[in-house]
Amino acid sequence: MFYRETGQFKTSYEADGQILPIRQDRVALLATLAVALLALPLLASPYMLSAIFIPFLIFALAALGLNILTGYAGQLSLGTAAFMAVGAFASYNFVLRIPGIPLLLAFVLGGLCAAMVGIAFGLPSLRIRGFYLAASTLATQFFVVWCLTKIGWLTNYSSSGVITAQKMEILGYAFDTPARKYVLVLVVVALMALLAKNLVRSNVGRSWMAVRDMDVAAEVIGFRLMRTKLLAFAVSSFYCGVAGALYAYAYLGTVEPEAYNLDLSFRILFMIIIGGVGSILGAFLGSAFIVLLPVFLNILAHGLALPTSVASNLELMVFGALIIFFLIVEPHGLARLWQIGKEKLRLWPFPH
Amino acid sequence: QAEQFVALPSYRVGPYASGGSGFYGGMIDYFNLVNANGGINGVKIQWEECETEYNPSRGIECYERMKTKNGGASLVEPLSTGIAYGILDRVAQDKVPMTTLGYGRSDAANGKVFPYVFPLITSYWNQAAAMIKYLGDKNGGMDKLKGKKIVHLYHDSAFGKEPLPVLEALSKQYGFELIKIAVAPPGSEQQSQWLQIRQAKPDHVILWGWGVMNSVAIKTAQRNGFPREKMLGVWWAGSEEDTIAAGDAAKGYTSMTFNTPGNYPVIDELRKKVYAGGKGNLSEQTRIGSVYHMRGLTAGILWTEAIRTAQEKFGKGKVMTGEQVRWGLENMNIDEARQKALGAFGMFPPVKTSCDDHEGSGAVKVQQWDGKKWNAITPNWVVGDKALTRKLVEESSAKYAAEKNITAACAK
Amino acid sequence: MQMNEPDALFGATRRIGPVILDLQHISLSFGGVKALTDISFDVRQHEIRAIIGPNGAGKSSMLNVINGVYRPQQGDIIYRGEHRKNMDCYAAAKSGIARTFQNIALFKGMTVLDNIMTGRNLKMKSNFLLQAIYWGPARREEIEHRKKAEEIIDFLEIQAIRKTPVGRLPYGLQKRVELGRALAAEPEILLLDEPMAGMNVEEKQDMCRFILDVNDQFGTTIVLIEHDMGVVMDISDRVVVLDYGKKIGDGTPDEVRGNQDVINAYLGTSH
Amino acid sequence: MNISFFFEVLIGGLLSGVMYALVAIGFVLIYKASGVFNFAQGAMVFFAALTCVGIMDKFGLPLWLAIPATVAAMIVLGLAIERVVLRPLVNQPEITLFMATIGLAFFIEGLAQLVWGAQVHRLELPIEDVPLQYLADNFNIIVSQFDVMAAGVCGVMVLLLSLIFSKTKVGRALRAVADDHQAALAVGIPLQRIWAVLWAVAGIVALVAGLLWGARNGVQFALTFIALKALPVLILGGFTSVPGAIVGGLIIGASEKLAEVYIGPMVGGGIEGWFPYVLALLFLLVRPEGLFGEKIIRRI
Amino acid sequence: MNTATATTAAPPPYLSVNNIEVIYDHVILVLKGVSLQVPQGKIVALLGANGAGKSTTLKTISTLLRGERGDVTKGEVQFKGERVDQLTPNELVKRGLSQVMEGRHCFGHLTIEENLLTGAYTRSLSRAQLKESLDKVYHYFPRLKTRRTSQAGYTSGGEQQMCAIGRALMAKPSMILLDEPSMGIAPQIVEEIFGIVKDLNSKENVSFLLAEQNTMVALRYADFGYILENGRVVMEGAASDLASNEDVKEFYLGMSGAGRKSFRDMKFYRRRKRWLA
Ligand SMILES: Nc1ncnc2c1ncn2[C@@H]1O[C@H](COP(=O)(O)OP(=O)(O)OP(=O)(O)O)[C@@H](O)[C@H]1O
Ligand SMILES: Nc1ncnc2c1ncn2[C@@H]1O[C@H](COP(=O)(O)OP(=O)(O)OP(=O)(O)O)[C@@H](O)[C@H]1O
Ligand SMILES: [Mg+2]
Ligand SMILES: [Mg+2]
Repeated sequence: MFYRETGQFKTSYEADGQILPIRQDRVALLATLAVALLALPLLASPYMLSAIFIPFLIFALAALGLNILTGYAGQLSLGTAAFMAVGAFASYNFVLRIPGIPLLLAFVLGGLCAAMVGIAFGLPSLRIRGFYLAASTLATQFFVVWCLTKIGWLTNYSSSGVITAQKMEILGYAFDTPARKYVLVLVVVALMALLAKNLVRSNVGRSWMAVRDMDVAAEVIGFRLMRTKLLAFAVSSFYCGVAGALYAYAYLGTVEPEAYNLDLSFRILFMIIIGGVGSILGAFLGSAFIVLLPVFLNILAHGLALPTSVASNLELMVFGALIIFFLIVEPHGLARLWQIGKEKLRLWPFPH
Repeated sequence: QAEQFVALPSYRVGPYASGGSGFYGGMIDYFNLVNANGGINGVKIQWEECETEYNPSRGIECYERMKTKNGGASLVEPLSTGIAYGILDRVAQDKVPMTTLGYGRSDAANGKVFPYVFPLITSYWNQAAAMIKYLGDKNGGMDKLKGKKIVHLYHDSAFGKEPLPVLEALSKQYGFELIKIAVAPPGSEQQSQWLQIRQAKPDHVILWGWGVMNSVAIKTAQRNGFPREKMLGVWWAGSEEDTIAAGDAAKGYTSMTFNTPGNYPVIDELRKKVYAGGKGNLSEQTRIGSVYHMRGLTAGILWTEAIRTAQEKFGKGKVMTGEQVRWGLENMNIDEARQKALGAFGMFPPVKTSCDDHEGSGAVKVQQWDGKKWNAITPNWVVGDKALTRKLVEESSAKYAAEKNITAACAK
Repeated sequence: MQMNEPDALFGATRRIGPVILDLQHISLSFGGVKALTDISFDVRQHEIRAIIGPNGAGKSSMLNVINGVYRPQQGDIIYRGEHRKNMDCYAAAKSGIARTFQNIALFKGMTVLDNIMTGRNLKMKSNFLLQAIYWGPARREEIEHRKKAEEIIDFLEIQAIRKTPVGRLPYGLQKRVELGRALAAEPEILLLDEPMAGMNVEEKQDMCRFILDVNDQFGTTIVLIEHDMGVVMDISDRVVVLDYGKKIGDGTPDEVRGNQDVINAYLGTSH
Repeated sequence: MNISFFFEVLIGGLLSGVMYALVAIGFVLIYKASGVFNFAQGAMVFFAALTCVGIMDKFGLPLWLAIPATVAAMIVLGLAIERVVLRPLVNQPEITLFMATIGLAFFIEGLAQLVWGAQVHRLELPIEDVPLQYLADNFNIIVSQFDVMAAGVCGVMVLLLSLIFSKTKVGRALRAVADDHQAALAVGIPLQRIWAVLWAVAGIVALVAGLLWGARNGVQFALTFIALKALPVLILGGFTSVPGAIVGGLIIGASEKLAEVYIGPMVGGGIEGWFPYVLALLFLLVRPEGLFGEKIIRRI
Repeated sequence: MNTATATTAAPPPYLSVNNIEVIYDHVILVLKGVSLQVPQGKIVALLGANGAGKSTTLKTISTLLRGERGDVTKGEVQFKGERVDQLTPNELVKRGLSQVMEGRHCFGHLTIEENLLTGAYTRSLSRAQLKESLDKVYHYFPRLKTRRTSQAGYTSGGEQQMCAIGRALMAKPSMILLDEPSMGIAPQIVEEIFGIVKDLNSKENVSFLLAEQNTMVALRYADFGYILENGRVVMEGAASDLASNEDVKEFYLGMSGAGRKSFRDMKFYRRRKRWLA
């Protein structure tokens, strides 16, 4: 009974087109944001901030990027980490080689570099579809990491190909504590999530979904496949690129190209599938799931006092089993579960 | 009673589980032994493991979770380059000393720039230098290297590229031809590389490999008729895991190591006091004394010695803080006499650290696989051109300091 | 739009204009299969032109040729006086040809409203950066087009399912949504491929009314494929009959009904 | 250019390609049967090989007894997967099924190491991995006799499976299933049983691949990675074709080796990681469904 | 109609659906207690507007609902006196119950002939018997024969519909669920299809449950009819009774008192009068 939209009538299309048409949702979101931005940096422990919230947000951003490509535009990609790597290494080089460049600008430029790589590797998607395309995107993954290890200039000729992210400073203000880093990441991610939400609910988003659902029909209606797909690749890679830069700057610090390996690509993919393909909220839920579950299982296994090798393997098995379980319960991911939950609440206490 | 808490972000699943379980098993076994013997001046060691899956992101989470536990972790060893990089800045901030035994940044040997990082015993650069030294000796003197062909067959990643500056400099100095051949990770297929090697007819092949790449290299060498005796692996290519997987092909294969294979009183004691009581960490007792296990034991010894050293300065029988342990790590002196007392004489080279030298040794041995086990084939510890590596350390750490705005200075 | 008011309809007069689309000697084959053989016919402005014929006669293929999904091996298409060898999808859409499909081709993951909005994409001008910020022109544009889409939704009486993902709708409603999507483009020519398949009489009546109203109200030219002879004979101005890829009849409904070839090939004796 | 060296590289590549094909066939089987891209194939290869040596080590059984025992284990695994994972996911989007196989991969990997431990094992097959003396002496070309045997095994398997698919009604039913789960159910194809059988067969194929690769590289976790080598083979040959897997394997194997030897040195080497993928990608631009894959029908 | 067995006593229901309730996606309640019976050897028509739940009812019977995330939360289905709602579709087909799904669902990559052959999957037939069955289908649908080697994905809509019906016939069922068989089919073929239905019904005693929008034809051929509205049965009766019912005439047959009205003359949108809701 407490989740009702009764009495809330939309008097204009503008109101109806809002991101969250129901007042309760709006209030809840704003409250969450306020807590995340104001309370958490003060209250949460540095551990929570630097080991949970920061990676959670960064991965959510990358998942958002992948979701644009896979969830909205329907192009399954296994090369997310490569785009992240491009973003990170490009940002590093911008900061290194253009003295005094504002950090955020470097991130944006890094993202743009990733977008360009994305466009280049997106070109084949005009002809190749489905799993054929997915497997082909591995080319991106391996090629980009290979380039980063081979081309010394990109890593400033460091002997081992490792880069060290420069200090984060914006307008003279150093983002060096977990809380500060967290706030920076949060603001970037929240803003970019908003932009993404805007995109997917406007014509661009519809063009992506149309191409995803039925590309021939989309063409007949007047969407141009090439432009639409490449734009999806570009925007998605941009998001991943920025996420990759944040991953390097706000999380890892010192990075080798290997940090952006296939494993990472897969983790991001899990996030969107567990969270919900084609849902902005899903990227966040999925990221939370993938970041938190292993930690949770790990703590649980400790509590059971199992021998560590048994515990570790059990952890992995439970993780795999849970993925399957969630897919069976709801193939459309946590975001859909959430939605169904709300629909049920709306009907509650009457079953139907 | 207070206990000295240390953090073990370990990995026991996934591709590197075999190494991880041996190494951390060794560390834990040693801690159990120390505790069974009454601890370090009465202070027991308390540890916690956290599964990282060798994944930097999870490793960082583990580190962050453990670092504040039980009054704060005073030591950490991730045994993974990626994780070590990920917590490199953090350990300095949190004042939790990190050891990286035989991996990680070679330039971290400079304690002025990396006060909290300890690439103990030997780094990649010193190893590479020692390899060339060994090959020179084997050929009858460094001058005999002139005109020889040495293949550097390497894992195409940061790890494999790390020794290149040293090898290149030495190749110039001694006039041998260095042929670099990369193997795309993970390296489960190397036919083309070995055909290239066969074509080049080198005198030696340095195998700078990791994981499955090693056994495949050995196997493929056999398939192509390349003598295993001419192969010299890094210490990450010199464990039972590498040779057993390669089967009979591995007979005669040589590799570097910083542990002399063999039996030691400390291992006997371990069997008696730990394994006999069912508290052993390895599930298969056959692996006791294996390369990874012994490397773990070594790490355990170094840690306890560092804590002991710190206690001597800051108060015996007290729990040391991370800062204090750091001091201990920086002022260790495990000479032969101390090794004897520990029942580990010759198990690893003598270690003497200082602010300038967080590595403390740089000496290694060469071992050979006889089909069943490893045997040391250099009676003495081999040390390469340390002046050269020192120069590289200085240069590289200076660059890092510049990028990070660090003023190099010894910590107090 | 007040099409629900009958008075508005009585007043409208239908004026058939000049030829707007002329197809000349179109031949199309797939490998060995000859889908269309030398077919010529024209479509006049404002008229309702039906294409009928037995299954596999090539009706859908004909529509696909008109809007550029298939490229005929031979023949000419003259659209609004312009000669072309073949159309391409985008150009066709751009120049005002919209269509519905026999096997519903809605975007299954999207809501009814979004599906209809996609029909307006060619009319939307703001670039993606503006859309990302969703401020100023982009927002105004979105709202303006939303209004149009809502008009269509009202017109087709599908208000209640506005926010339902189309994949969940029953077949008949999906057909209606598809019509809505085509209408949203405000097309000059509307190609309808069996819009009434899977509907009962009552729903067909509604659909006919929609089609007639669109035709009256906007002067939209309509090319219609339908197997329900009642519908075809009642609402079309002229009918083309195809059989095995050949044209076997062309004319007013009455002419076609009387054509012996057509009776043999398609209508059978019962009509 | 040295001609005999060229041939050596070529032959070595072709034989490696056969080894890739061995893994690719497992993928094809599953894809054919359900349109699922089975990410767990690598894990199954690992699981099979590890179970086999595990049985030998723990119970001291000889190889010829361990193999049937492992076959039984793989069959049980196949049945369990069908019952627990696939049956509830009938008619779901491909990406969901794909994801489920990823979860499965984790589960199997954890299970394998939980049961058999994490250490590396050796596996000796009766045939040794040494050069064929005859060729080495007379032509100075080195070809391992092990590879020749592997090629033989692979050939037999391809032949057998192709026959099953082309000559039985099951083959046709499988293609039907891959097209449309619902319709396949509606005509009475016993989806569940077919899936169970196919996964069991894929498990046995994984065992063969696991034994051969395990004998070559040691039985260790890294066996799961060879799936990455099989993917380009798969996209080049077409996801749905068993002969495609072997042809794709030969092409990929030969060209990747030639590229590494002749192009690699120019760009710093190590190109084997991405070269096959780029090659397959370029190839797909010409034929988007691979060499022998079913043409993707896009029609409205 | 099978006159030999026709007696005044109602034959035991061959297929009976008892009070089923179906929910899609855990929240969308679609069937709200539907009950219906199909006696052996009869043709029963299921009528109703778009979205009434006809297809859902048929899918519930054939247990194909599971694949669409639908759940049967209440009620049961009996076929030949046996409860079948827990069986797999394969077992149902073996027991003689086949479904032709709405929207064709041909196997796009298989040729028409291969599509038909998969239809006989559950029967183990000799080559000759198979050929015979095929010929029978080709006899019913000559158009299919000319297209037999084309991939179904590339055939026309009507051809696919014929293929789907033919495929179900290949299983030689004793009861067929037909979902909108006439959709997209040219008029004289529609007649033929219903002719086939009648033919199978009278010659081979096959029972039919057909969901059909072409009410006129459906009621002409059926023995009995149910009208579904919003997931409930709102009317049932002998086909002839339904055909003469004024409401049915008005809404489903498009006839007012004065006979059939031209589609062009419909000046109003229907203000739907409903029995319920
Ligand atoms: N997979 C599904 N998920 C959610 N809702 C569904 C699904 N399939 C059908 N529905 C809903 O169930 C209701 C009944 O659908 P059904 O397809 O059974 O109708 P129908 O009577 O066959 O209509 P039509 O004549 O148009 O085929 C519809 O309101 C539809 O929205
Ligand atoms: N893309 C294609 N590839 C191969 N054959 C095709 C293709 N499209 C259509 N055909 C064939 O061309 C013929 C005409 O098909 P079309 O779809 O135009 O028929 P139709 O008149 O619309 O029939 P229906 O009333 O059954 O929909 C059919 O025999 C069909 O098999
Ligand atoms: Mg058609
Ligand atoms: Mg229906």
